[in-house]
Amino acid sequence: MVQKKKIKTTIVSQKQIAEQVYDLWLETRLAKDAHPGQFVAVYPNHESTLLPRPISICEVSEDKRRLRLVYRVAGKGTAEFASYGAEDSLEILGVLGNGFPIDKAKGKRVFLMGGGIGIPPMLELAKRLDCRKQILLGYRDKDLFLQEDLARYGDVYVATEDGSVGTKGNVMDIIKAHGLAADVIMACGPMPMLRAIKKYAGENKIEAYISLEERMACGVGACLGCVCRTTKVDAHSHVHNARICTDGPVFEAGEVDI
Amino acid sequence: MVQKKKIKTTIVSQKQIAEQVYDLWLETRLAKDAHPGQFVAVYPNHESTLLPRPISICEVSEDKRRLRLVYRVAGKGTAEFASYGAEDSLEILGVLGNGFPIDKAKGKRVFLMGGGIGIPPMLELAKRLDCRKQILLGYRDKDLFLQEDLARYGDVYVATEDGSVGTKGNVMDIIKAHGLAADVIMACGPMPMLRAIKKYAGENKIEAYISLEERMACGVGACLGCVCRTTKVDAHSHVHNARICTDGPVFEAGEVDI
Amino acid sequence: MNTQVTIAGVTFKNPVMTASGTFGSGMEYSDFVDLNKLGAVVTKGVANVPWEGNPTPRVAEVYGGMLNAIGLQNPGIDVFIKRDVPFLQKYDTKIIVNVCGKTVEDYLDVVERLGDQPVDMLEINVSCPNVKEGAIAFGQKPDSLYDITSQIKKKARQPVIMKLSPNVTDIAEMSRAAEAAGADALSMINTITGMKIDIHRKKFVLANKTGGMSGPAIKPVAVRMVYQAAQAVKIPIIGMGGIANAEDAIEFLLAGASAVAVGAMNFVNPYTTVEVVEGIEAYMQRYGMEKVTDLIGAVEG
Amino acid sequence: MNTQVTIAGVTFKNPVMTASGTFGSGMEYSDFVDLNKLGAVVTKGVANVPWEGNPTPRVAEVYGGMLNAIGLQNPGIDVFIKRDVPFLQKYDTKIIVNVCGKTVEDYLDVVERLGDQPVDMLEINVSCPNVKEGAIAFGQKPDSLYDITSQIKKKARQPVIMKLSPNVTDIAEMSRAAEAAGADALSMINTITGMKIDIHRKKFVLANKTGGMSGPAIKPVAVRMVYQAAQAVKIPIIGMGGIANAEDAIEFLLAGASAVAVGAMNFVNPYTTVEVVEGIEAYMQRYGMEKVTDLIGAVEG
Ligand SMILES: Cc1cc2nc3c(=O)[nH]c(=O)nc-3n(C[C@H](O)[C@H](O)[C@H](O)COP(=O)(O)OP(=O)(O)OC[C@H]3O[C@@H](n4cnc5c(N)ncnc54)[C@H](O)[C@@H]3O)c2cc1C
Ligand SMILES: Cc1cc2nc3c(=O)[nH]c(=O)nc-3n(C[C@H](O)[C@H](O)[C@H](O)COP(=O)(O)OP(=O)(O)OC[C@H]3O[C@@H](n4cnc5c(N)ncnc54)[C@H](O)[C@@H]3O)c2cc1C
Ligand SMILES: Cc1cc2nc3c(=O)[nH]c(=O)nc-3n(C[C@H](O)[C@H](O)[C@H](O)COP(=O)(O)O)c2cc1C
Ligand SMILES: Cc1cc2nc3c(=O)[nH]c(=O)nc-3n(C[C@H](O)[C@H](O)[C@H](O)COP(=O)(O)O)c2cc1C
Ligand code: FES
Ligand code: FES
Repeated sequence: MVQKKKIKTTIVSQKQIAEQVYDLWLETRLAKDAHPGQFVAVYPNHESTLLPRPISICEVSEDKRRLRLVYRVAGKGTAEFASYGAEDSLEILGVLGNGFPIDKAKGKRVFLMGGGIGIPPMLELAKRLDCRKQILLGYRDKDLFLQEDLARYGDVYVATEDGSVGTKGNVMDIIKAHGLAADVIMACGPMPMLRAIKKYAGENKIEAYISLEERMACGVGACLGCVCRTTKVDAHSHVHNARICTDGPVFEAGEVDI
Repeated sequence: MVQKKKIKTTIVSQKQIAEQVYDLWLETRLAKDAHPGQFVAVYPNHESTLLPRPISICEVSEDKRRLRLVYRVAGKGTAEFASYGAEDSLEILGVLGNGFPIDKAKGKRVFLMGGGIGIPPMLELAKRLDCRKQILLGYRDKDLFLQEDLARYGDVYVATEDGSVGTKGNVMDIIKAHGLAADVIMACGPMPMLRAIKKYAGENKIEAYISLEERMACGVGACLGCVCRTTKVDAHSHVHNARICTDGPVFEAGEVDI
Repeated sequence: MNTQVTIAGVTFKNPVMTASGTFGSGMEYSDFVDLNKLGAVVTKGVANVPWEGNPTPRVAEVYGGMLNAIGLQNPGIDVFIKRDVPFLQKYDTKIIVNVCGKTVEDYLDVVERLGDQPVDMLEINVSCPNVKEGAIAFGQKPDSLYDITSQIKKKARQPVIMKLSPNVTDIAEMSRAAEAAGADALSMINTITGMKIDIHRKKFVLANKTGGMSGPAIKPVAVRMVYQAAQAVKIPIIGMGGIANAEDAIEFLLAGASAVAVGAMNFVNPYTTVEVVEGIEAYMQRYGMEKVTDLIGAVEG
Repeated sequence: MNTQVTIAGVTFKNPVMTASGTFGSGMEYSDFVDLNKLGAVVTKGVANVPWEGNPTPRVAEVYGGMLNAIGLQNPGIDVFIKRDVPFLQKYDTKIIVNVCGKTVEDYLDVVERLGDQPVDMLEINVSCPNVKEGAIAFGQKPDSLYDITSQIKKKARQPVIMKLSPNVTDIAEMSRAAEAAGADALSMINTITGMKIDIHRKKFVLANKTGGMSGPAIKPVAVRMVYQAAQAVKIPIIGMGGIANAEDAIEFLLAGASAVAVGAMNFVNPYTTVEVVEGIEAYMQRYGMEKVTDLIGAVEG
């Protein structure tokens, strides 16, 4: 396993790409080892907000020297990040978590499903998967982001909650509306979406890999803050708890009790 | 009385003028009402250090739109201030305190005595006093600052603790060494210096005005953090305590029990 | 939109007050804040005679807050009645006088003197960690608290708020003791005892060695105590401890406070009190709330 | 320059440890820190059987710190002995095992199982605010603390550190009770109970409602308690609470701690422990100090 590090990075560029959604490129040697589905933890500089913010890896530059993060301003930490521009620096801890199991998709029909701010990790995943990719994206409204980037790597289908673009509804409605099918699902998004995917995958006997979220403190598996219920006794904890930051964030849907 | 305000100011320029000593010009409308001996309270931007730092007014620009502060890096707050440059902003509260009683010096022979980081307030004072000014400055060593600015407004005498420049010793030694005399003293500096001045003034029946320091929280007279012992019962507190931030920082030496 | 709250029969135009000892008697902050906009001004603690307080340094900064060991310096009730009460009467705000003492008799003396004064409520400080005698001792044992509260209630002509100390094992037990003794309301928290050492001089930063900690750093402890107290008693609670903005104030209301007070943050931003008033209104507007009282204790759990 | 400290006969290469529950059993942080450089690794609390802990969210951020309500999730003593002890044995550092339980018997069970293990000391957590049964109840009453301490001392083959709660009225009294019952050392402080409410969802941020507060925000309270305890007892004290750097650690030593532990700040800066070790050395060098023990309790007052 690659050693985790906390290092200072320099912002290469940052721009807003949708309401409250920012697109950030960082120059960092952590990029070299970054896998889709993994994340970094970004430290606010403000001294009142000490804990690092977990943000998924959205994209790795071709030269593997830069990381792209796409995030929504949700509170004090992300608002601070959004205030920075090129040349400013940010400390990050990474790379963290397990990432999506790319080999499981080889030669299969795959759904990449992203809901809202769960869409960003789908980009690097789409780039690395070598198979037929159907990319299902759910947004609130017509304020889309990243769908053009994703369209370069597969067939993109969009759903919006208000029906202003694509299918009205969520990513599950896309499957119905277009009569799509797949052998493997890889997904990230809000909990109701992940629950629906788990159910769908179970009913259709499809392998599904979902990326979970939880409040974190350490990001490295030490504090036991970020657990999720597992269906089996977990190897590390010996109770029904896995640590999302180290055992996840990506889990086989059947393993977790969500 | 002029109303106190907390406002955002912009740094016009900052440079280092001696070891750990910084010379800062701020653009602010508070400059208009600033008197020598008064101070402003400068707020760190870091959220771990919430209290404002009291810093004396060193100089007011001719157009009364800028304030000069000269300060020594003593801890976290001043270290933060020293990290800023032109265009950065700082919040300040001001103007605070009473200032030196300029009218008391009119036509008299005056000692302006500054020791160490007590020297800065002597500059604006020297500019405004209309009388014969003997300016006695005490430094640790030959790393002098502000003595050239001051030389434009009176006769400057220097003492250094290590004897590397001027009289060896402190400002009191200058009086002896040069056989100087005065009718009024206005002084700012470390407590041992102020005690010596109080004693000297008492023995020689000279009016002396000294500027005191104490840890502050509010800066406006509300918290009662910054008191000094007074010889008479103070009008506000009805005990032997005056508030340095509002009743001072300048006191007639005989009024305070130091 | 109705921002009024009523505590023990006294109606405040809004639930935002000043925390005792951080606002003088309002005079010093009237440069910054229109006192007419505040629910109440709570004055610095006053005793029966003038107190000198502790030696300096009396204040120290700590991460996200400060320590103070003022030691309740005050000019005594005579001067207070002559100077501070008339000053505050000029404003359209409620007056709450914070009372301190070394013995029960000291407290009773002040409470009696205030009986015919135009002050709206009395806040009894039995929780100052910075004076050796009296004060906090009354606030750390349920039976002492019960005793002093009932004696004060017998003498007081105005409703009585007992100001409780956070330096206790069980705030619910203390709250119940004060309620049982007849307190009309509680306020909490006073400062948490802390210490700072200068590692280069190897000396205590405060002359008093320990001081009371306040500011944003203590807020989670204060919110927890307000919640626990609100679960334990029926009388209203005035919440304080680290309030810096309207969000913080609303957190206290949701936890069960009927009103809130701003303390150390006045020093950091002298406009805090009024910004809290305006921020609460903006929040009510945003969520279409009609009465601020709907927030009190409204956390779901 | 000698950075060694000896506590209850155990000699540590330096006075810097990890605070229980913030460092796992060292494995997770061995990516960042050379465990050989630490005075000791103090492990996450372990019970006689596996514990699931509390529901999530278990952590929340607060100003200058955090709340946690992990609820002592642990794999139980069997797994611990098989996996964590052998892992730590590979390093040249002392091993202190933190022990938790719901009943006195639970604690005794773990203490007995550890009797023949190569661990250097036991730290008994009677101060976790996040579990309903046991734990903190033992740490908030002097007689319960006395009782559990003496029972554990009878069974323990290693020196016993009692880890005290800050959620008490009088830390000196608690310290004396533990000392009288035979504790070999004390550690303090565990977390201070706090609460955070999400004002937009009107819900507690933590599933457990309350959580234990840690981080820089609590340091002044911790330093004060260490000082008060050190004045009250003769046994050594391990100090913790908000230590972020060597200056903070030295403050605890001056207040009377014989060693210090770094907790929540590991999450903020995983290199903190080693930076504290190096910073203490730099301070000793700067002031020409030969023994780190000269710092212990050396504040002048
Ligand atoms: C593995 C993982 C990957 C993520 N990837 C992304 C991403 O690519 N883009 C994106 O916009 N968001 C992502 N999130 C969510 C993101 O971490 C939160 O939105 C962010 O931490 C909010 O911080 P804040 O300071 O703005 O909010 P505040 O509410 O001020 O944060 C307070 C505390 O709560 C934590 N917190 C708040 N919301 C969340 C949340 N949803 N999940 C975890 N912790 C939270 C913060 O980290 C902080 O410790 C991810 C979360 C996880 C767990
Ligand atoms: C009326 C007045 C005028 C002053 N004018 C000047 C000046 O012109 N130039 C200058 O260099 N210094 C001046 N000082 C001293 C200056 O305020 C302190 O050096 C500064 O506050 C240190 O802050 P810090 O964050 O760097 O140190 P820290 O030690 O990190 O500060 C911690 C806390 O202690 C307070 N503090 C520390 N030292 C002092 C001190 N000596 N006096 C008052 N509070 C202190 C800080 O304000 C802060 O609240 C003045 C002080 C007073 C009271
Ligand atoms: C400088 C200072 C002086 C105080 N004086 C008093 C006092 O006289 N009486 C009292 O009951 N509380 C006093 N307090 C406590 C505050 O009223 C308040 O309870 C506490 O500071 C917590 O609130 P905060 O964190 O908003 O400051 C004082 C606090 C400070 C900081
Ligand atoms: C996430 C977390 C888990 C903890 N678990 C334990 C534990 O299992 N046993 C224990 O005695 N203390 C536990 N603690 C308390 C710490 O050991 C320490 O006493 C406290 O956090 C104060 O130190 P700090 O401010 O440096 O974190 C835990 C603290 C945190 C933050
Ligand atoms: S965040 Fe600490 S274990 Fe996952
Ligand atoms: S600093 Fe508050 S009274 Fe002077």
